[in-house]
Amino acid sequence: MIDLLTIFVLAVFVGFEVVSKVSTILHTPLMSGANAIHGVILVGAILITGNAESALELVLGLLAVFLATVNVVGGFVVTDRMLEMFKGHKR
Amino acid sequence: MIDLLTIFVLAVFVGFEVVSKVSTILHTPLMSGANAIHGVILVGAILITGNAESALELVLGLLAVFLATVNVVGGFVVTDRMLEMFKGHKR
Amino acid sequence: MTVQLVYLVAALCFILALKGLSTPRYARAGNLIGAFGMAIAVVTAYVHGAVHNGLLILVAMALGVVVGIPAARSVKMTAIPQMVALFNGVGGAAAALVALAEFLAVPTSSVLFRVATVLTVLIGSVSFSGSVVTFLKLQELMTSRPVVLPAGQVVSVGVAVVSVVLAVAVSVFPSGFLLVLLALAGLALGVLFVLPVGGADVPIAISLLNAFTGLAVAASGYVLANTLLIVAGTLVGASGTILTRLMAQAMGRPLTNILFGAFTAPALVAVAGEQRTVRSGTVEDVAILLGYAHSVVVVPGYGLAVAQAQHAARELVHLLETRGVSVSYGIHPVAGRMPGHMNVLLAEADVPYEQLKELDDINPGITSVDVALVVGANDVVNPGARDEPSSPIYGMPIFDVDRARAVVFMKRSMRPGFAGVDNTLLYNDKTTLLFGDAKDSLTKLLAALKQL
Amino acid sequence: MTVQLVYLVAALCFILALKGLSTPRYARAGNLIGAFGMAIAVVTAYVHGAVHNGLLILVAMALGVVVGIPAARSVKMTAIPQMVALFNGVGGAAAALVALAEFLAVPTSSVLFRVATVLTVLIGSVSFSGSVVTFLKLQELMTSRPVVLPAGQVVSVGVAVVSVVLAVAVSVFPSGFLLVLLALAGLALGVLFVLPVGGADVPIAISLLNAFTGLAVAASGYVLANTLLIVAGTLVGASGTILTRLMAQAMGRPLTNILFGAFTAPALVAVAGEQRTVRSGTVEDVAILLGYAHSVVVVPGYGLAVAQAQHAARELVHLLETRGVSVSYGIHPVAGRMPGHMNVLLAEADVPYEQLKELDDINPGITSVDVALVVGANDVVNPGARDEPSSPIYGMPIFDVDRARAVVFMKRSMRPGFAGVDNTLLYNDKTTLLFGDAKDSLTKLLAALKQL
Amino acid sequence: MRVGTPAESRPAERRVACVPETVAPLVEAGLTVLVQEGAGRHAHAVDAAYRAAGASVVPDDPVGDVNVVLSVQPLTVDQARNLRQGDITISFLSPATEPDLVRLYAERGVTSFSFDLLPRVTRAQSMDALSSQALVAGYRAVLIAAERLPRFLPMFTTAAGTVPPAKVLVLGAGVAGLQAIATARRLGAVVEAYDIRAAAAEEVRSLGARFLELDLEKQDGVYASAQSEEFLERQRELIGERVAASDVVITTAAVPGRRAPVLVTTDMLKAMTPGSVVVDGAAESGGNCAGSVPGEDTWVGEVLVHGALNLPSGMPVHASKLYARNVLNLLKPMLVDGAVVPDMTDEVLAGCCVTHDGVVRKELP
Amino acid sequence: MRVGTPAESRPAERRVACVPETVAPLVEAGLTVLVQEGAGRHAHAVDAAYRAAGASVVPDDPVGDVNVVLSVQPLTVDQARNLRQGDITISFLSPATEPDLVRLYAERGVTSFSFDLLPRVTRAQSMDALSSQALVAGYRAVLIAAERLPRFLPMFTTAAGTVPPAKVLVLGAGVAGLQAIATARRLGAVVEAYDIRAAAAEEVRSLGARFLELDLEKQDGVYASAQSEEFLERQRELIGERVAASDVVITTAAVPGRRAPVLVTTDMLKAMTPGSVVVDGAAESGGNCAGSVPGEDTWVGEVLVHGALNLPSGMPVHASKLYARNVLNLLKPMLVDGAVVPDMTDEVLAGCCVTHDGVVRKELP
Ligand SMILES: NC(=O)c1ccc[n+]([C@@H]2O[C@H](COP(=O)([O-])OP(=O)(O)OC[C@H]3O[C@@H](n4cnc5c(N)ncnc54)[C@H](OP(=O)(O)O)[C@@H]3O)[C@@H](O)[C@H]2O)c1
Ligand SMILES: NC(=O)c1ccc[n+]([C@@H]2O[C@H](COP(=O)([O-])OP(=O)(O)OC[C@H]3O[C@@H](n4cnc5c(N)ncnc54)[C@H](OP(=O)(O)O)[C@@H]3O)[C@@H](O)[C@H]2O)c1
Ligand SMILES: NC(=O)c1ccc[n+]([C@@H]2O[C@H](COP(=O)([O-])OP(=O)(O)OC[C@H]3O[C@@H](n4cnc5c(N)ncnc54)[C@H](O)[C@@H]3O)[C@@H](O)[C@H]2O)c1
Ligand SMILES: NC(=O)c1ccc[n+]([C@@H]2O[C@H](COP(=O)([O-])OP(=O)(O)OC[C@H]3O[C@@H](n4cnc5c(N)ncnc54)[C@H](O)[C@@H]3O)[C@@H](O)[C@H]2O)c1
Repeated sequence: MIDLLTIFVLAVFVGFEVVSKVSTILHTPLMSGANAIHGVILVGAILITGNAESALELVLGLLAVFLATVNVVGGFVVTDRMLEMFKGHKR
Repeated sequence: MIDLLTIFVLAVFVGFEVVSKVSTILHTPLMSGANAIHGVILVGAILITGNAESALELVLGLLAVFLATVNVVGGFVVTDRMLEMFKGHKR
Repeated sequence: MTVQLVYLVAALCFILALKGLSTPRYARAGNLIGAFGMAIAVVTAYVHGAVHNGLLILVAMALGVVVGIPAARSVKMTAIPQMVALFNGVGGAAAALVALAEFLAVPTSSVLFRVATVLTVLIGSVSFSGSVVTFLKLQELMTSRPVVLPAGQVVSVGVAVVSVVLAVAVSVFPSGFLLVLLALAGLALGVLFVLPVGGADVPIAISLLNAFTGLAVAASGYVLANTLLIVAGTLVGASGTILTRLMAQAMGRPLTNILFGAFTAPALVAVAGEQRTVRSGTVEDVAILLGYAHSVVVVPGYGLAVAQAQHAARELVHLLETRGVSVSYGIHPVAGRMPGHMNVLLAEADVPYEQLKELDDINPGITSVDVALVVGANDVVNPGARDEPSSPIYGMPIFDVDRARAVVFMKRSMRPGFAGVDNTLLYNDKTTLLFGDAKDSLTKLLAALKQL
Repeated sequence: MTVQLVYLVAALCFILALKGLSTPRYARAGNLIGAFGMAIAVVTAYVHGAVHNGLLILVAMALGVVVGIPAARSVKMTAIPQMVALFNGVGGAAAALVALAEFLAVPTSSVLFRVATVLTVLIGSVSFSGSVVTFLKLQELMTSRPVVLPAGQVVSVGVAVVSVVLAVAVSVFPSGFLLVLLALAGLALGVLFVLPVGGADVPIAISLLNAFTGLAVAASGYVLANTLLIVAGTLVGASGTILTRLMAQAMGRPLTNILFGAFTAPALVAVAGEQRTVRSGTVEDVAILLGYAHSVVVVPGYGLAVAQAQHAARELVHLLETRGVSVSYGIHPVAGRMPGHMNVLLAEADVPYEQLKELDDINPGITSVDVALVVGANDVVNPGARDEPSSPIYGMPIFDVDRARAVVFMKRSMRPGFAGVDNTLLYNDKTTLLFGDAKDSLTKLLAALKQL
Repeated sequence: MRVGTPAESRPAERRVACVPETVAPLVEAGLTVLVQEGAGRHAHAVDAAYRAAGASVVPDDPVGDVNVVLSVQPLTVDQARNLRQGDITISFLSPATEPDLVRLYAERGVTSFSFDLLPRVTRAQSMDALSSQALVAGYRAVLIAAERLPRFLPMFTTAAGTVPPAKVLVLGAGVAGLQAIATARRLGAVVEAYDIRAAAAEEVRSLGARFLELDLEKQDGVYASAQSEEFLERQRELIGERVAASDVVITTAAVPGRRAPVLVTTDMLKAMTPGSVVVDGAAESGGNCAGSVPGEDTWVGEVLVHGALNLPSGMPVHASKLYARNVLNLLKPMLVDGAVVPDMTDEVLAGCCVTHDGVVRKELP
Repeated sequence: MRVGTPAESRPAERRVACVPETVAPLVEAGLTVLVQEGAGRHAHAVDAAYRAAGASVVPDDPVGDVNVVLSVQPLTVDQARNLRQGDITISFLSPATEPDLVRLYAERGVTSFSFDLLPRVTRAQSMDALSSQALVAGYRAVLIAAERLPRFLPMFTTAAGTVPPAKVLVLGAGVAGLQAIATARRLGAVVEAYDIRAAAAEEVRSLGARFLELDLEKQDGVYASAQSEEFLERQRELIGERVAASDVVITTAAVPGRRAPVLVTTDMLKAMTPGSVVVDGAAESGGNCAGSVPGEDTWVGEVLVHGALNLPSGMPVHASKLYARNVLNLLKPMLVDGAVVPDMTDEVLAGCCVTHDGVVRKELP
């Protein structure tokens, strides 16, 4: 428990620090990238569904898997498109 | 075990990030401050000594306590003195 | 153990992804690393955790891919923010569903577990419904104006209180029904939270909801005792919070205005009717506007002289040129207070004569100028001189900077220029005001540009 | 649980401490927060963990305080680096002792545990002996020159191999005797590591040893299964590593030179004898030199004109002035290639006449000038004109910048000036060369100064 | 309709009211343009160039032959006698100094416009010949001073010692004064300036010069109004010390329609460093400096006083070019179908119209 | 020993070899200093100031009365006749143009030093009167051109249209040429320059001007050496087009001891814009520009050619101050116990010594 808390605290710091110097121009891509990352709930959804015992659980789990997948693939693809735009700019 | 590893990895990141933008002028104080912090081995030394069973352990532990204390108090005090010097600079 | 190690590697990938995404140079690589981390995590989870229902899961994932990729591919560049909002929303929903399902599976575990569940469900639902509303707003399926309901504040506070009560209740007495009620309350809260947020602030709200989803995922990590979810969710939560603050700062908006959008009416939103509003930007905004422009025209005026900012202007132009921006100076015949005032100053700063352009050089191509940077000029860019026969300065030729793609105005206040005439350009949508002494502003701008 | 929470808070304090210490504004507060965190951690450890020997521990700690505080208080500012080295060394020793003691107490635990123990002991001893040697060097109790032992490389490699073998051995067959041997090998390794490091590089070596100690502490955290030690040790290890790299960069030294000091001879060390060496610095070095000076004299010459660096020079001076540095220009009667060359240029850059000083204004007070910044001048600061009757320029009055506290030379190469005469000032100990076009260098310097 | 430009006949006038560049637009507008032979001589505008631009070059004075006369200086009384009812003249013309000419214009029903009276509103800036010529005057005043000064203006540090920068004092910071400040600064002098208008302080500083703050009331408005003799006395007292400390003094103080205020007295001149130079830009309207004679260098002790006489005329090419553009810009709104038809309800034209339809529209002394 | 300064008697010379500031150090060194009444008149150095500095002001020419004579121009033959064995003179003195005077000096056993021959070594820079006076000449050349040009030098964007910056071409970028470049740039002109010395290109650019790269060999060394007529012909061909494109040409090309090369021909002048101005800084040594007459303004078609005559003399206060310092710096190493004793083994003194002990030490024509 305390280890998880420690992990949480450290992750908060890493999250803060990593992002704190971002240039304004990257705000939106960064937001979108982070958005894709929280799609990791897909892992949770798979685990839940993989162990579902009732039908309700299964339905909820499958819905979660579907939604999380949309989040993940959509998120990474959109972010990449945005960044392509940047690459296109001269210099 | 894996939690400790996670903690380790996250701590590495925090350590990297927190320091990565330091201005040259603070190199020495930062080094000295970090030096004081690793004096936290004092905690370990106390725990060991507090549970020492053999005389050898006790001697080693007490020596460790002594040395770690020097590290801690000396480290923080020296750092503070250095920073005072900075404060003294006009502007 | 191996599974855990893979998760750890995935978490590492996510950290590196965020790190990459914060520097222009590595942004793309960062995104790819993130995707890689996600891939190995998902595969591992599937291989190791999909004990039952493996096929169904695959189908659900395939469906997700089929929906997600084309949506992300086909969306217009301008519609990306609402797309991000939508993806964020479904992520939140997924988190809430996961917690709900787990709760149904193991309803009678410890209080801590239930607290985590409650948090996941609540935050997940807020995030979902809030995101959907922002999507509707940005897609203009509903008004993008702030919607202030009658008694909106009272309702919001009410729903918030209900949510808290429900949350505490579920934590103490595990009950599926209450949990569903809580989810509904969360959905309402999300809607109420976003409704009063107006046009320009919506992206900030999205960012905040994004951070919320991160927290929901982290909480679900506790529910499932899964370190990866905890780390990744926390990362997103923390970085999203910081990012939200940065975005609010960059737009010059106090974050509280947005956070408590439901309770306080936003401060600077364009209100229809009489009172005209101006948009004042930050030095960073302007730096980006300039730094990523292709062509810039600098229009100096008397304020440049008063501020003795000629050297600073020259440096700025020089820096922009080294970035590949094409820049020229628009020298108006009566800029300043004596004939040739600008010439004298710019010659002193050693600006090459070739960069000095006149009305006839600039105006014909002005519509393809990305940014017109007006440095302490006023009358010489006042569209009233062109459009309003009643204006005392009607008939003076001006630089038509109102026809450029964007205008940045550097002056100290809203005071008019020599002619004492109000300048409608200050209230134009395209215009960003940078208040302060021109030399100060230019110096700061220079520093900001170097950071880009 | 409460104990763990306190440790978590302490860890948090340490993170904040490092964060604070990296910005001038919060550095002091950071240090205090660190001390606070340490205090609560130690008190908790004592209350909770000093089951036996409480009094003895108190006495040992009291002794530590009695030794540590006066030492830290009384040390001269100039001797601080060696003091830090010493504190670092005792920290390393403490870590090694803790691991040793724990090993003696529980010799037969898992391999992982033994690996951690071995690492703690090895790194701790290296750190201890290495720190002691750096202390001796800086305190000039031994030569501060790099000491290259005959066959030093072979010996170093040998000891390193022995250490690795011992480490593996102890990990596999727990043996107190072997562990002590390992500690001895570590001590030898530390000495061998630091001996070949020369004068200017010693601080970098200290920083690296500091990071080592951090790692030793982290490893001891595994040994004791104590999260606080892991977190704090890792923090110091990681930040120390980065810091070491930054320091090496700031001094323009490749880190490998220092890391493998035992194996490669350092590159730029002043060798006694015939060949004269020059010291070329980085823009950052010079920025610090200037930024923290009280008085600076800028001596421009023909190179300023060639580079057309007059505007850049003016900006630099302006920036220094806003930092509170008092700056003037030393205008030599024959600087440049025509009478009044510097006047023309500096007037163009709008340098106020009052800042232009002549030989008689500067030379009498030159010894109290902190930095003389020579921008593309050469003959006009050549001490040969004053000191060497055989020199073709003997008899020309010069700026006696060799008598200033420090000299920074900006030029592109080692080529002489108009008179074609070599300039001994370039080889002076006080002189830092900044090679490159004067305008480039000044622009970079400006950027670096703004970072300070 | 016919537009004509005579060769200037008043003394010391080397400018011309119409240059080849401004002929073309008039011809395009359907007017016939006549230019007297050699009118552009000093301005290096040769007859051939006028012809190339579409003008007819005529051997004699075209006045009387044309409907609109463009000139720099006011016409002579002789020329005016040749004008007919409805003819238009455009030139500088100060009613206060030319009352007879003005009366003659009115008698003959001539419509006369004077640049001296052009309202200084935003729209009229492109017609503002006072400004364009003052620009030239301010620039030339400094060149004249620098040429006569036995010292350097800029600072030089040389092997033979250091020469300090010259100190230049500019009194009156209108258009000419500001340009003088800018030019002196360009040449490296240390410049300070004074004006009684409140807005001048910021304007002076906006050129990087020092504004001399005197303990005197300031005036608002575009033009200075006449000052009382006590005021001027106080001003002279306060200025004295700064004049003595200067190597060059350039005066351009003026009050429209009045004698220029005397700001520099003989005593002040005597207190200046030997070899100093004063350029009195207001010499023609009475002089800001005691003893200045228009067009002449006068030694007062060891100080040289140059009385300016028609400074813009000393740089005829560009002065003419700017003036001719001002003329063209004034004419433009009057051009209607190949004719010149002034709209007397236009505030700008009304403001600078001296006589129209037999009426003298401004006060005469 | 006695040191004396006569009033300059050659025409067009307004400088003086000794100013009150340089009297004091000589008096302190134990010398008696005599200055002829009114010698500093043009340089605004009044007799009283000389007296205050410790000099005796004498009504008549002190030559013959003193051991050391300081002057700007070479003495006249009449003055030289009054000199005695061992007397010392310091002045400009070109053996090539004054062979008679030099022979007379030698006959009378006079030791004469000439600034024209001073070696240009580092140590001698503070004595280098050629440099100090060329500084003045370059500055004045631009002022003279600007004063005569009927156009602006700087660019102006005004309500009456835009005036482009003037184009200035400087030929010969020695000390005077470089200063001319700097001054013209200060006034806002667009400047380009040419010189045959290889080092000049960088020097010109170091002043922010454009260097005209011509397809001609470059020369090394401090001074230019004489060029063949073919070379000059090629040079003129290449330069022609740039001259035509310029509003102002300033020439300062010289080869020590030779006639100045002719760089600008009448044809080139005719191709220039009407109203352009050429200042020929080398007019006295034959002229870089065809048809220039020292001290006169000549019109060649519509182009004005000013032949410079003793440019430094036009700014006597500072020119004298710098010259007098050069003189003092040359004297300083000779001062031994209140006497002036030149050490002929000193390379600088030996280099600029024309006659000594009855011997003419330089070639005469
Ligand atoms: N060129 C001539 O010959 C001449 C002669 C006389 C009059 N005029 C008239 O002057 C006007 C010239 O137009 P313009 O656009 O150059 O000037 P302007 O219309 O007078 O506007 C100047 C602007 O600069 C701002 N400003 C003043 N000091 C500043 C500082 N230190 N930093 C930043 N901004 C500063 C002022 O706004 P804040 O106060 O809000 O900062 C003001 O709005 C025209 O109306 C023209 O007719 C021209
Ligand atoms: N003032 C006069 O009237 C006059 C006239 C003629 C001769 N001189 C002589 O000129 C000399 C003047 O002394 P000084 O100290 O000014 O000049 P200097 O001795 O000629 O030295 C100039 C230095 O600037 C450096 N430099 C050249 N271009 C540069 C660039 N773009 N960026 C950075 N550095 C650059 C050169 O070194 P790198 O090549 O290594 O960069 C050179 O060592 C004296 O010897 C004087 O006697 C003076
Ligand atoms: N259209 C426009 O907006 C426009 C165009 C050009 C000029 N102007 C304005 O016109 C005004 C002056 O123009 P001008 O140069 O023709 O003026 P001017 O020639 O009439 O007078 C010159 C200056 O002398 C000053 N002066 C008068 N008495 C003085 C005294 N006793 N001491 C010191 N100074 C004294 C005046 O204040 C004025 O600045 C300025 O305010 C200028 O900004 C306006
Ligand atoms: N002590 C010193 O170190 C010192 C001091 C002052 C000057 N100098 C050097 O003396 C040199 C010139 O001095 P100066 O001004 O007395 O020279 P100068 O008066 O003899 O000649 C002026 C210039 O004319 C140039 N010239 C000759 N023929 C030309 C041609 N056909 N076309 C174009 N240009 C031509 C010469 O190269 C020279 O630069 C420079 O190299 C300068 O650096 C050295």
